[in-house]
Amino acid sequence: MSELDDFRAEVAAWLEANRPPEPDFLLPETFMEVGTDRQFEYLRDWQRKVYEAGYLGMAWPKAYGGGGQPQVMQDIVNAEMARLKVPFVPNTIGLNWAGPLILAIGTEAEKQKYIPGILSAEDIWCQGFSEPDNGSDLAAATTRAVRDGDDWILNGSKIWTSLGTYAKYMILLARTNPDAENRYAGLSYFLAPMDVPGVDVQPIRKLTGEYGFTQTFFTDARIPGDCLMGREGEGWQIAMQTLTFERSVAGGQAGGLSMNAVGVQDVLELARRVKRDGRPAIEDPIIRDELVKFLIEEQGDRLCGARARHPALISERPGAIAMSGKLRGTEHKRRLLQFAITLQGANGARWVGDERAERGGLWQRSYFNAFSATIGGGTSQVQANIVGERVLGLPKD
Amino acid sequence: MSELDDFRAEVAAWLEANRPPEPDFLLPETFMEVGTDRQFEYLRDWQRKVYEAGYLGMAWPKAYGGGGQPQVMQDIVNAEMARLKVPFVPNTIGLNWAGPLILAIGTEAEKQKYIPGILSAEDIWCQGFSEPDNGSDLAAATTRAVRDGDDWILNGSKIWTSLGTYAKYMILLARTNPDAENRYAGLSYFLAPMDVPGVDVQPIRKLTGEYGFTQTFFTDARIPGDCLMGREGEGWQIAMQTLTFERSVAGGQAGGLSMNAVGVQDVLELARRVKRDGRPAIEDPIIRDELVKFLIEEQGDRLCGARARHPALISERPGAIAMSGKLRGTEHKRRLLQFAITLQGANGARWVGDERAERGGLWQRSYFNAFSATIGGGTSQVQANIVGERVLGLPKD
Amino acid sequence: MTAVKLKATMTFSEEQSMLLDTATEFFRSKSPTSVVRDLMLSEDGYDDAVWREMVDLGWSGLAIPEACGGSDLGLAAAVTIAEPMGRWLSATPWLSTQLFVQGVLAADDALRSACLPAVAEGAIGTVALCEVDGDWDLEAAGLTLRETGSQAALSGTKTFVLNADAADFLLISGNLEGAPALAVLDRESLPAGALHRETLIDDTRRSFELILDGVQVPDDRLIRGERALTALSRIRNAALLLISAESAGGIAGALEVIVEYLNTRTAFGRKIGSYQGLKHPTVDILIGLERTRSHVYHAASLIEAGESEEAIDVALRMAKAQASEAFAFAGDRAIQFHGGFGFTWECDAQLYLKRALWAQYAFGDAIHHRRHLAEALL
Amino acid sequence: MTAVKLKATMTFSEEQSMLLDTATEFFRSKSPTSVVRDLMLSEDGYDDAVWREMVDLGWSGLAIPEACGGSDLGLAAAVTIAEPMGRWLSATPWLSTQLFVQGVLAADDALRSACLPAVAEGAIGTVALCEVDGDWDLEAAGLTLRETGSQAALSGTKTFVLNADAADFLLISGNLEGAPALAVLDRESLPAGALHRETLIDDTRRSFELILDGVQVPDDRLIRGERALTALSRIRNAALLLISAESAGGIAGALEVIVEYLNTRTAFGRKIGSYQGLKHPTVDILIGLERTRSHVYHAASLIEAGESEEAIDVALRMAKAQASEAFAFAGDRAIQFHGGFGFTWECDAQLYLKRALWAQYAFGDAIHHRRHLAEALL
Repeated sequence: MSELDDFRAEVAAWLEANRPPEPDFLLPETFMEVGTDRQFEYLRDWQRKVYEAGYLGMAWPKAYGGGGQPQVMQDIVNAEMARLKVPFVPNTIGLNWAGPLILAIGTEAEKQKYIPGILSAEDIWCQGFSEPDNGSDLAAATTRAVRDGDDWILNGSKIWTSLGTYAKYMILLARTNPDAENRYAGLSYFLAPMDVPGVDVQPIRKLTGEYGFTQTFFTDARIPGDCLMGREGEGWQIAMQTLTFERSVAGGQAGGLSMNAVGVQDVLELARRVKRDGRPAIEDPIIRDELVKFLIEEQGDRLCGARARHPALISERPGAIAMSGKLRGTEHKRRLLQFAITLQGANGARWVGDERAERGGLWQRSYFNAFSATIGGGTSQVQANIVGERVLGLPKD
Repeated sequence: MSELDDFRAEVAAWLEANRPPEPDFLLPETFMEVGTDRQFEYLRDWQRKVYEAGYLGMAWPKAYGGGGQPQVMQDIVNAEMARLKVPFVPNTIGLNWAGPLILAIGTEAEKQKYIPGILSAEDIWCQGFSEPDNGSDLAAATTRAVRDGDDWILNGSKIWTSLGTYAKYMILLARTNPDAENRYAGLSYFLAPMDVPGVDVQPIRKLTGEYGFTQTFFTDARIPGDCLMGREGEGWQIAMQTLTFERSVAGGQAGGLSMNAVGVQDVLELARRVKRDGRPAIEDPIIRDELVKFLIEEQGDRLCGARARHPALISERPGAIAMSGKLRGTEHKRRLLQFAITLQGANGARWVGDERAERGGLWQRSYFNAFSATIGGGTSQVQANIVGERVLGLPKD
Repeated sequence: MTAVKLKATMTFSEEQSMLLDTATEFFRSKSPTSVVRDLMLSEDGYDDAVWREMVDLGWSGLAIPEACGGSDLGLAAAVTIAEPMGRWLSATPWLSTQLFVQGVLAADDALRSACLPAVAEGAIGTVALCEVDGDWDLEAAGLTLRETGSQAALSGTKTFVLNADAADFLLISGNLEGAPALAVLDRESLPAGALHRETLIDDTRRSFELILDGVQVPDDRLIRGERALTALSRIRNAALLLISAESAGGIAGALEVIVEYLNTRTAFGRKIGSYQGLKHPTVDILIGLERTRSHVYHAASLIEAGESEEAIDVALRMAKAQASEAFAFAGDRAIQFHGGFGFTWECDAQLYLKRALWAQYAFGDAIHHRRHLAEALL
Repeated sequence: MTAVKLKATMTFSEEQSMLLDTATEFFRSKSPTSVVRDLMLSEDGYDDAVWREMVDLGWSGLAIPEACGGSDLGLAAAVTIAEPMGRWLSATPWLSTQLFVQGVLAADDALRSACLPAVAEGAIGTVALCEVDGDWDLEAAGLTLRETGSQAALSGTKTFVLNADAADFLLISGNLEGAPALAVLDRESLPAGALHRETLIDDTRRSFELILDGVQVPDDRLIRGERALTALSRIRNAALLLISAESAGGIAGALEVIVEYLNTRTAFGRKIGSYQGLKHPTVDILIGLERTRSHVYHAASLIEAGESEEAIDVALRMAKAQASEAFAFAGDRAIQFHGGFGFTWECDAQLYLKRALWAQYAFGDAIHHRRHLAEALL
C-alpha cells in the first residue's frame, strides 16, 4: 500500500506544479464541447504534457508508447486528476474508446500505426456512429462504403461528431452490404482518415449557442483498403465492443479525465456561498433535504463502483452496475446541475457572459450541456431499455 | 342564487339530522370494498333513506322514479354529502354507470324495468367487463353468449366484480360472434340477471386481507333474449359509452357519493394531530412542503373541473380535462394516502385492528385500497396511453 | 383549520374570450419562431411595429382606468394577452409595462395622470425592484431614497430591470427612512451610463442593471407609506399572474413541439411517440398544462371578483409554483425527447427551457412560494 | 467543508461470501412464500425448528464474542444473513435477538456473561425502545427506572417490541435520574398481562406493547451512564444496518416478482414487460436495489474497519434513507404492475410493500435520516 501512497503523492505534486494556468476564456466542460481553437489547443497541450510526464496510457504496452505498468497506477492518476480538478485531456475517443479497441482486437500494424498518436494527442480521433436519421438506432446506419479496387468509397453523413474539426481519424460504422441477410450483417467498421478529399466537416451549433459537435459529410471519399477493421460484415460486433469501452463496461482505457468532474461537493460549496430569499441557500431546509438526496445518490453510485470489484457482491446480475452506469450517472448529473441553478434564486436566471453570473454562467451552461450525455451515446430512454432487456431479461419493445 | 342557497341549507340540515350513527365496525371506503353483509346492509339502508328523502336521482325523469329537477340540485346534494362526510350509497354501478346508460340508449321497457330499483337500492348492479386473462384489454373478452331459441347461454368468467355477492343485475360484455371481422364487432352487451342457475359468485380476498371483489363464473347460464342491450355486435360501443359515465366524461349520473371522500384537508388535520420525531408532523418543514404540493395539486384538479365548464377555456383540447381525470385523481390519491402514513412516524407501521392505529388503521388500509382505483377501470398506464393517443394524438403503442 | 378557504371560482366573460381569440391569432401570426430568433439577436429585443399594433389594440392600456385613457379591463383580461404571448415566445415590452402600470395605480391621482395616459398611448414602462442579492422579498429593497426639500436622491443598484433601455418610465423601489417607497424616473432623468445590459438565460428578454448614485427625483414622483406597500403588492400580484400565464402558454408551446416531433420521428422502426417512455411523460406535461391554466384563470377570477388579498395571494402563489415546475419540466423533457436534434441551437425546444428558467426564478420559484403557502394554509 | 469525509470502503471477505451463499440457500429453501403465508397466520409468527437450525449454524451468536460462546464475526457478517432473510420474507426472532445482543455488548462483563452465552445457544432476545409517541430518538425514552436499594423499579409503556412473547430476555430503555439507562428483564420477571399484541402492517412480524408498572429489576441487570449511551448507539447502528440489509433483500424479492410477471403476462397482444411504461420503472427499481446494496455493504465495511462513530453514522443513515425509499417504491410498483392480480391477497406483491412500510418506519424514515445527515454533512 505504501508504495502506491507514495505514487499518489508524487502524482498530486506533479499535477499541482504543472497544471496549466486558468485561461482568460471559459473552458469547455467535456471533450464533447470543445468549440474553439484556443480551447482545443489549451487542452491538447495539456494532454501532451501529461503524456510526456508518463501519466497517460500507463497500463498500455510500452511497444506502442504506453507505460507498461499496472492499471492501479493509472487509476490513481485519474483519481488525483479528478480530486485536484485539473483540466481534462481532449482525445477521449482515442484514449478511451478507439485505443482500447485497437489494443484488444487490432492487428499489429494497426497498433503501431495508431496508438502512439492517440497518447501524444498528435492524432485526435472522432466517432462516426450516429446518423442524422438514426439517433440511437445505430444498426440503421445508411452511410455507404463501397469497394473500388483496393480502396473504399464513402458516401453519406455522420452526426454528433465531437472534435470532428480537429480529428485525424474517425471510428466509422458504414454499410458495406445493403442486401445482407439482416441489417446488422451489412455493416463494417473502419479506422478512417479525415484528411482525404470528399470529407467535409460542418460545425453544429448547440443549444447553448456554442459549438462543439460537427456533422461529417462523405462525398465519394476514397480511403485505403486497410482502413477496414476486422472483416467485412463485422461492423456491428465491433461497434458494440466499442460501446463497452465507451460505457466503461469493459476496462483498458488509457485514462485521463474526459470532463471537468462536477459533483455534489461543488454544489454544496455553491450552496454555502449563494443566497436565496436573502439568506445562504444552504440554510433552507428544503434545499438541505435535496442536497442530502443528491449526496446519497452520488455516494451510492460511487459505492456501486466499489462493490462491482467484488464478484461475490454482484453475482446475481454481474452486468447490472456497469450497464446502468451511464443511465445513473448522466441523469444524476442533469438533475444536479438543474438544482444548482435553483440554489441561486433570482440570480439563477443569468447566463454565460453576465458579469454577475455565478462562475461566469458555468452552472447554467452545464445544465444545458448535460443533455449531451443523457442523449448522446444512446438516450436515457434507450439505456433504460438496454438495462431492462439485457440485465433484467425483460422482453424487447 | 338564493333559492339554491336555501336548498343547500335544507339538504345540509337533513343530512345532519339523518346521517346514520357510526357503526361499531370499520366501514368500507368505496363501493368497491363492501366486503361483509353488515357493511352492505348499513349502506343500502342509507341509500334507501336518501332516495326516499328525494336526494337521489333528482335530475332523472319522474316517470322512472327520479325527481325531474335540474341537475344543479343533485350537484348541491352531492357537494353537501361530500362536505359533511356522510356515508356513500352503495349502488354506484347502477346509479352512475348502468342507470345513465339505460336512460340514454335503453328502450322504454328497459327504463321502466330497471331504473326504479336502481334508485331505491332494491336492485344492486354489478359490472362484468374485465376477465381473468384480460385486465385492461376489454376488447379481448372471451366470455361467450350463444343464442338458444329466445334465450342466451352464457359461459366464461368475469373478475373484479364489485358487489357481485349482492347484485341482482350485471352489465355484461360478452362475445356473441368469435368469427366477426374484428374482435370489437364480435361483442354484445347484456343487462344480465345474476339470480339464474349457472351463475356462481366467488369472493376475492384483497391485498388488505378483506373481501370486496368477486369473480363470477358462468356455466351454461340461461338468460332471456331481451337481456341483450342494443343490437348484437354493438357491445363494444355500448361498453365504451358506459365508460364515459364511469369516468364522468359524460354526465347524467343519479348522484350520491360512491366513496368516502378523503382529501388533503383530512391529511392536514392528521398532520396537526400526529407526531413525528417527537413533535407535531405539521411543524416539519419537509412535511409542510409536501403538504402544500398536495394542496396545489388537489386545488389544480378541482379548478380543472371548474374550468371545464367554460368552453372557451378548453377549446384547444376539449377532452383533456375529462379524459385525464381518472389518471390525475387516482394517482394523486394513492400518493396522498401513502404520505398520510409517513406523517405518523413510527406509528405508520400499525395496521387495521391495532388499538393505537390512527383511525383504526384507516389510512394504511386506504393506501392499499387506493390501488383498486389506479388499477381498476384501466390501469394508470393504460389511462396514460388513452390520454396520449386520444387527446394528444400520439401514435398507438 | 386553514385561515384561507380555497374556492373554485372560475369566471370567463364573453369579452375575455374574444380577447383571448384575438391575442391568440395575433401572436400566432406575428411571432413564429423565425421572428423570435431574429429578435433574440437584435439589439432592442422586440419589434416596435408589433408593439405599436398592440398599443393600437388597446393592450398596453388594458388595466388603465378609462379616466387615464385605458380600457379598465383589469388584470384578468391581461391574462388573455400574456398566455398566447408565452405560447409564441413573443418578446415585447408589454410585461414590464403592465408591472409599471400596476405599481403606479397605487399612486395618487397626480402621478397616475402624469404617467398612465402616456402608457395607454404607447409609452413603455418598467419596474426596478430586484437587487443583486436576488432576494424575492420586494419590501426588502436596499436602494436609498433620501429627501432633501422637494426632491429625493436615489442611490443604489437594481438588477433584472426589463426593457430598461426602451422604457419611457422606470418605477424604482427602495427605502425611504426605513420604509419601502418607490419613485418614477423618466427616461430623460436617467443619468448617462446608468444602465448595463445583463445576459439572461432567456435571450428573448432584455434586462439591465441600473446603478443610481444620487439621481434627483421630484417629490411628486414618489410613492410612499401605505401606497408604496400597495404598489409593491399590486406589482407582485401582477407579476405572479402574468408570468404564470406566460408559462402556461409556454408549456402549451413546448407540448406542441414535442407532440409534433413524437409524431414524426422514427426510431427502431416505430414513431417514437408510440413508446410509453416518451408518451407517458408527455401526458404528464399535458396534465401540468391543464393544472397550470386552471390555477391561472382561477387566480385571475379571484382578482376580478375583488376577493380578499389573502385569498388572491394564495391563488397566485399556487399558480406560480405550479407553473414554474410544470414549465421547467416541459422544457427539460422537450430537449431530451428531441434527441440529438434537441441539443442543437436550431431546435426550438431550448427556447422553451430557457423561458421556463427565467420564469421560474422571476418573482420567486416554487420552493419559495410553497413556503409562503405553508404559512398561509397550514 | 463537510465534517465527515465520505469514503468508498468496500470489503467483503471469503468468509462473508461463504456465509452469504449459505444463508441465501438456507432462506430460499426454508422460506418459500407458502411457508411465509402460513407463518403470518400462526400465533408465534415463526417456525421454531428453522430458528433452531439457524442457532445451530451459529447465526444467533454471530456477533457474540467467543468468550461468551459466539463466533465474534461482527455486524458485517450479520448483513449476509439479514439480506437473504429479507429477500425470502423470512420471519424469525433473529433480528430482535441481534439488537438485544448489540445492546448487551455495551454492558459490563457480568451482565454480558449472564445473557450472551444463552443467546449463543438459542435464547431469544428483544429490545423495548420505542414509546407510544413514536419518537425515533432512542435517548428520549420516558419509561422510568427508579432505584431503591439494589433494585430498580421500571414503570412505563413500550411499543413495537418485536417477538416479546417468545423472548427469553428483554432489554428495556428508559430514564434513570434524568439520563438514559437500560435494564435486562428475564422472561420470568415479566408480570402476567404485561404484553399486548399489536397489529403491524407487516404480518410477518410479531410486535407487542409492554406495560410495566413498578416491576423490579436487580441492579446488576442495569446498563447506565456512558454504557447506556453506547448500548443505544450500538442498537441503533445494528438496526439501521440490518433493516437496510433486509430491505435490500426485499427490493430484490419484489423485483424478481415483477420481472417474472412482466415476462409472463400479456396485454393488448404483447408481453407487458415490453411496454416502457412498466419496463423503465422496473429499471428504476433495479437501480434502487444496486444503490441500496452498495450503501449497506459499505456501511458494514466501515463498521468492520472500526471507522469513527460519525463516519459509521453517516453511512448507516444513508443506507437506511436509500433503502426505505427504494423498497417502498419497489413494493408500491409491484402491486401496480401486477394489475388486478396485484390487488389480491394471493399475489406476493403486497407482502413486499407491507414489509417495506414496516422497514421504512422502524428506527427512522428517509426524511428523518436526511435531516440528521444534513446536520452531519452540510
